Amino acid sequence: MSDTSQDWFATPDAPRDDEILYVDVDGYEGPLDLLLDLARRQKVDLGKISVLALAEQYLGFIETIREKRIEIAADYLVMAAWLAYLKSRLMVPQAPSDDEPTGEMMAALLQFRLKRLEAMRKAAMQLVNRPRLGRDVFARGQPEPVLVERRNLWEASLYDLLKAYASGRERGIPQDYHLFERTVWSLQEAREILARLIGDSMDWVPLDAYLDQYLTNPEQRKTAMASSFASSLELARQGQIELRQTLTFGPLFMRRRQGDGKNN
Amino acid sequence: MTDDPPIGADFDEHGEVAERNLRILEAILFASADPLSPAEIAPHLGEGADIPVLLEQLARRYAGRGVNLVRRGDRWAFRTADDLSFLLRREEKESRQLSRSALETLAIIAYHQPATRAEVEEVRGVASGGGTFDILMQTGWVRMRGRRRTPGRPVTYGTTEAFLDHFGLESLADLPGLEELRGSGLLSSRLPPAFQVPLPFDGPLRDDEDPLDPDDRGESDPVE
Amino acid sequence: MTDDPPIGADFDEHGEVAERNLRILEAILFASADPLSPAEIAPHLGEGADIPVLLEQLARRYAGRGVNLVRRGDRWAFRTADDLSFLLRREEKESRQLSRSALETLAIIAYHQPATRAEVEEVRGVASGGGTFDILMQTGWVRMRGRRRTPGRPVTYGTTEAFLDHFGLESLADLPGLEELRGSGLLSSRLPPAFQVPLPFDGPLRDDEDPLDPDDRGESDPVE
Repeated sequence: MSDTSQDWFATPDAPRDDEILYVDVDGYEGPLDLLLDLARRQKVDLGKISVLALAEQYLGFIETIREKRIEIAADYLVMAAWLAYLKSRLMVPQAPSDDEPTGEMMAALLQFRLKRLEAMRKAAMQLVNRPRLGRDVFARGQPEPVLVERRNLWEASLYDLLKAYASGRERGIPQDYHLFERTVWSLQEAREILARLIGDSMDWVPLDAYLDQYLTNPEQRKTAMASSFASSLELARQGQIELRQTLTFGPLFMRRRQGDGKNN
Repeated sequence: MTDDPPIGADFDEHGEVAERNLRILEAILFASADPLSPAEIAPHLGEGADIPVLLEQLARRYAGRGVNLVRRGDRWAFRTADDLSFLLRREEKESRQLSRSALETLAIIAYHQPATRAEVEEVRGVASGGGTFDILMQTGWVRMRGRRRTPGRPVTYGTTEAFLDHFGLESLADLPGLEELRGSGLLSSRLPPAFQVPLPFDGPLRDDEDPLDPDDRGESDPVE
Repeated sequence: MTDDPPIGADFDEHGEVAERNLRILEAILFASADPLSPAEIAPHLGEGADIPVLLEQLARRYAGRGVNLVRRGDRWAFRTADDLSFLLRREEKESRQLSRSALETLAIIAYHQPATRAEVEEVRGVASGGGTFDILMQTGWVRMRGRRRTPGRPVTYGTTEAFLDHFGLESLADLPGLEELRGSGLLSSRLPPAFQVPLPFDGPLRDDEDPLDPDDRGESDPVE
């Protein structure tokens, strides 16, 4: 509890090697889960964590994984790209004309997402510990066949119907079909990954420049760039995001389109 | 009857314990799948609880109510009061589950409509018994739409308003598409690229569909 | 039949009718393992019976007993009392035990509903295996509600009445910690919570879940 005075600009403690080595990526459900665990190790309120230290630790961890040449899911790499950008925003003073997001805003966004995830975990635990039917609380053990008007004599749920359809269709797929091992990011995947990354960011993020750093395998870099770019065009066409490029071959900025969606 | 059954007499120095035991007894008998004997009840109650007395007391409380505590041999259970037995369901009103093949046929008709029987069988990869279509017509969820203008003039099937109503759909367009079936795990993600889920259509007759004659009972169907 | 419901005093001139209705209500609810809606109960009661009032009255009679009448969404059911769970507790069935990620997904759907898969994934920061949604729908606690009126028209998910029943909630407003979460802005999907923080909602389709136009049967995903 000694480091409650840390703010986002505090010099991060160098992540201790032993700490990092204990972290096993297989044990985490995605980059946010990993970040939350790292944040918990700072042993302070999530509102008071050092985001810079957190970003350093995460990037250090990804570095370790990459040195060991362990395959790591795209989600972790995209988060690394975003954190690298966050780190640069936190460390470089803001030019007045700059309309990229401030480091503070990005740090606040990250804290918000960590708090929200933690709150949902807590809620899940509270839910599961409620007095539950069939475990703590019971219905009549010998229901009697009282005449109750149901809407239909035939019982089937929408889920039953969809399940029947899906399994029926899958049965029709020839057994000898082999899916080739996919080393590409499909457009759908790239789109979903981008949506998770910039989902609630209202500010310009230069994704490609930072993504580039974390995709070391040239093949993967190409497919990730191509798919991300094509997907970003598609998202822009659908009105979900905006794109901006200030100079030729300059970084491509993207952000969620203002006022889209939910209020529409 | 009053809101508070005549328990006043129970509140002697042991009243609170007795009341607590009555609550437990009530809950256990309610939740049990079988009638219970005093010996089966005993482990749940405090030491020295007089179970026969508690049972009699609980039975008195429920006397005259919609549900009674009744004795069957040396076991006890809650039962609907005899004079309300008219509420009990008659045999023929039993609700029924659709068979697996009927459910699958229904789902294929829903997604692929308008679809002929041969088309459904092609998707399923197995012949549907005629009975399956009969049952689906009985449910009121499937209707004959018309006849396909192809050799043999097969009947085309589609879903009804009652189908949408039962499954809580605003329209057929609410049936999830390929991506959603996949996203929700109903379809595996390892599917051939050509795999498609059709867009169901329940509008008016299509160009290749003729209307049914009013007396057309779909006679191509081998089963009446 | 009476217009005024002076049921509070059971022994006035209308007391007998009310008492009979209460007995029938008690019998029907006691007999059913699943919660029942007023509409399902109505046919068994006399014409003009004030079912909400009768339900409240019956609930009061059973308050504090070993078995309580509880509300679950729009339906009502008898359930053993919460505080007796330490005596009645049974081991959870294997099939009912959810993985951590399924439980987390369930909570996110419950607190953020209606929620799309992408929104759940954004909160979790990771792609959900399709199996998670499949499992949650199998439990009967999660259902597909409709489609969101945004590009891509994604399916929206929400919880069911079986969810309320299983977790002992009268309504979504009873979700643990809901007020606190709402107050801290953690139920909004944006930062900062500029507009009204949404509450979880399991009612009929919302404005942004508009049913499709009749001629819009667009597959969800233009990118394929």
